Formats: sequence, C-alpha cells, structure tokens
Amino acid sequence: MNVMYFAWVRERIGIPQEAVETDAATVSDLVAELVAREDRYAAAFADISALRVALDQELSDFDAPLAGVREVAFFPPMTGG
Amino acid sequence: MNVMYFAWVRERIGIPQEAVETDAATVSDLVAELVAREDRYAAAFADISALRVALDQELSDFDAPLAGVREVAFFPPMTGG
Amino acid sequence: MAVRVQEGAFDAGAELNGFVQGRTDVGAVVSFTGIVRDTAGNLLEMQIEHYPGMTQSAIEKIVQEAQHRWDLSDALVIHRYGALKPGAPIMMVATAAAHRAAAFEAADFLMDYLKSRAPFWKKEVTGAGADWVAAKEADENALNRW
Amino acid sequence: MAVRVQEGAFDAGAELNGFVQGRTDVGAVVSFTGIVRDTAGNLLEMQIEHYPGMTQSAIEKIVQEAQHRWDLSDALVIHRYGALKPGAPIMMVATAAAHRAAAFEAADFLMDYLKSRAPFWKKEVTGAGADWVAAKEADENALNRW
Repeated sequence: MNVMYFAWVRERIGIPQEAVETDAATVSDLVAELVAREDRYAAAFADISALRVALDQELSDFDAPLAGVREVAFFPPMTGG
Repeated sequence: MNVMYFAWVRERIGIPQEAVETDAATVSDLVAELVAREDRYAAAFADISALRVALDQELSDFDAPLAGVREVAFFPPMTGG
Repeated sequence: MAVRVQEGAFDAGAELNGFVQGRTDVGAVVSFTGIVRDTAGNLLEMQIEHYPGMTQSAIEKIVQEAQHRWDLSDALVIHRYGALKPGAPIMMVATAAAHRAAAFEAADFLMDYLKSRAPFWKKEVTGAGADWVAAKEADENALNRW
Repeated sequence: MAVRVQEGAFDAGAELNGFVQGRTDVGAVVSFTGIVRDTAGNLLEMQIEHYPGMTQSAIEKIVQEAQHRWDLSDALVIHRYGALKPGAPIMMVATAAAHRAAAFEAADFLMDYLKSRAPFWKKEVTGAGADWVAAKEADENALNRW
C-alpha cells in the first residue's frame, strides 16, 4: 500500500510517501501501527481531528476499511482557492 | 420646468423632452395637467403604477412636491445590467 | 472607484487585468459581464437607452453604497448604451477585496441595484418587430436581499 | 467545462475573454480571481502544495456538482501550484449562464468547495520564517450554505 503525506504532515514525517506492508483493517488501525513505529509518526498523528484522509484519491474518514485500497493519503484540512 | 420622457413613455408622447409652464404642486398634479392636454399623454400616463419619476435626476415618487424642481423625468421601471 | 458610461465597446479581459494590477493587498477579485443574449434566435440588436444627466451619478451612488457596506479595495462599473449586437458585452462590474465574501457580495449587490435602479432601458429588435424589455418582479424583489 | 491545474502563470483577462467568445446564448459571466495577498507586508512567497493524483479529478467533481445544481452554459477552473509572489494570480473560476443568479451562485459555490475540498495547501514564507496557512472554521462552515 502506498501511503502519502502532504503539507505539515509530510514535514513532520520527513518523507512524501512510502510503501507500507500492513494488515490494518481500517485507517485508524493503520495510524496506530505508524504511531507505534517512531516519534515522528507520533508527532504527525498526535491530533487526528486536525487531519484528513483520502483513500485512492477520494476523501474518506478514519473509520473506513482499507480492504482493496492501494493509496492512502494523510494531510491537514485543505486550503485551496 | 424641463420634462423628460424615456423608453416607451417617450415613444407614446412622441418627444424626448419639453419645457412645461406649470403651477402644479406635486408630480401627480403635473401628470393630471399633461393627461388633460392630449390623448398621447393620456396613453403614456394611463397606468401610473407602471411608471417611475425622477426629480432633478433623483428617483422620487408621484406625491413629491415640485417646488424648486427644474427637471422632471418619467420612465418605465429600469432594465439595466 | 471608476464608473464609465459609454457607447463604445470595452475589452472585459483588459479591464479585469488592469483593475488591480500591481496591488498586493487584494486577495479576491470578482467580475460580472453582461452580454446581449439572443433568447429566441432572431435578435437583430439590443437598443439601450439611458438618461445621460442621471446615469453616471446614479451608478456612483450605488457604488458608494457598496463601498459603505463592504470593505472593498476597489470597484469598477462600465455600462454601455446604444445599439448592441448579439454576443456583445453590455456592461461589467468588478470588485476587489482582501477576502472573497466581500468581493462576491458587493458584486452581487451592485448587479441587483444596477438592474433596477440605474436609468437604462432595453429594447429588443427582432425580425418580428421591436419590444421594450419589461422589468421583472424578481429583479425588484432581489433588492430585498440587501 | 475546463479544469486546469498548472504551475505556470495564466492571463485572467485572456481567459475571461476566451471563455464565452462567439456565444449568443450566454447573458451572464461571473469570474473570481484569487491573488497572493501580502497581509503583513513581509511576504516573500506563497508556496502551494497539491496532491497531483487527486487534484484534477477532485476539481472536476466539484464542477460537475455545480453543473448539476445550476443551469450553466460553461464553467472554467484554473488553479496553480508552486511558489508564487505577492500579487500573482493563484487561481480563477468562471461561470457562464443565461441569467445572473445562476452564474453568481455557481461561482460562489465553486469557490467555497475549492477552498475546503480541493487538495491544495498554502505555506506563507516571510522574512520571519515559513508557516502553513491554517484552514478557517468559517471556510468549512461556508459549505453549509449549499
């Protein structure tokens, strides 16, 4: 699974994307796995309410299942326009 | 006093403006004087609710006094933009 | 603030580009362009009559009211009169502000007021004859929004 | 409908003029241009990051929703990414319709959704450092209008 990070999430984790091997059932499970890895992940995911997630390039939520998903992206609320 | 007509009011009366000598106290009194003159005025002023009036280039109403007014304009509701 | 009442054509794109050129305090620009629309496919021209002595000052008052209600960096109104062909630009409004809400609301307000309170009258000339465009009740009611 | 996501500059005036050129079924065109604003007078540049795989399709979905809700003749969205200087155009929306209400509302709707639902993130670089622009609660709340 390809996991992508944007804006300050990318800066805290230090990389724009990485391949992750996981059996996580939901986005929240994946976040828990990442947070357990290293402090930089814990720092990025410290406040989940400040984050958004997209699954295969569609906005989703942290309860969503990951079955069949190939790309997960984490980022702060968008500031386009 | 200069009296001006625009759009279909001008077309019905047949002239864009004219000098009018009048002692009319209000716009309504002036309209009554004009209507009494000729059929073309009666045709133009048949339905006052379909008309607007400006006094010295400011929108006003038919009850307004004419004292000191130099220019009266009659026209249908505006269709700008 | 600039208000121009003119018979000749204007270049909406050039006006938009020139409007806030070089400013760094403006975050949002909204423009409205009104175009002669050929509703029934038989329009020869749209004739726009106006009240020369009143038009400029009436529009300036409307723009001043918009500037009073919203924090605008600038505002522009151009309105043509005379005989215009289908597809020709009739008029244009542009508003500039720090934030988008003020720019949008002020442009919307200006259009509602120009529609019903600026002394212009439109006449459509088709192959079948000529008719004055009737004011719409919806346009008059739109003023109650503000 | 045209949606363009690009790093390079665009000419808002030329885009506006080209948008409905030659059409006689359009009576109203509304445009919005977003410009890099130097709030505190010390902005060096605005960096705009985006999610390349998602941006185009996310904007297209927003435009399709606008076309579903309003009777639009056409719609255009241009949004830049990369490093932009104060005064530079960031993005542009244009809507065309027979009547002004649809053009205004659709442009306003598009801006609200682009602001909070298109995957862009802004970072302000000043002499004092660099900060990500925080999303405003007011922008999220604005979506409830529609």
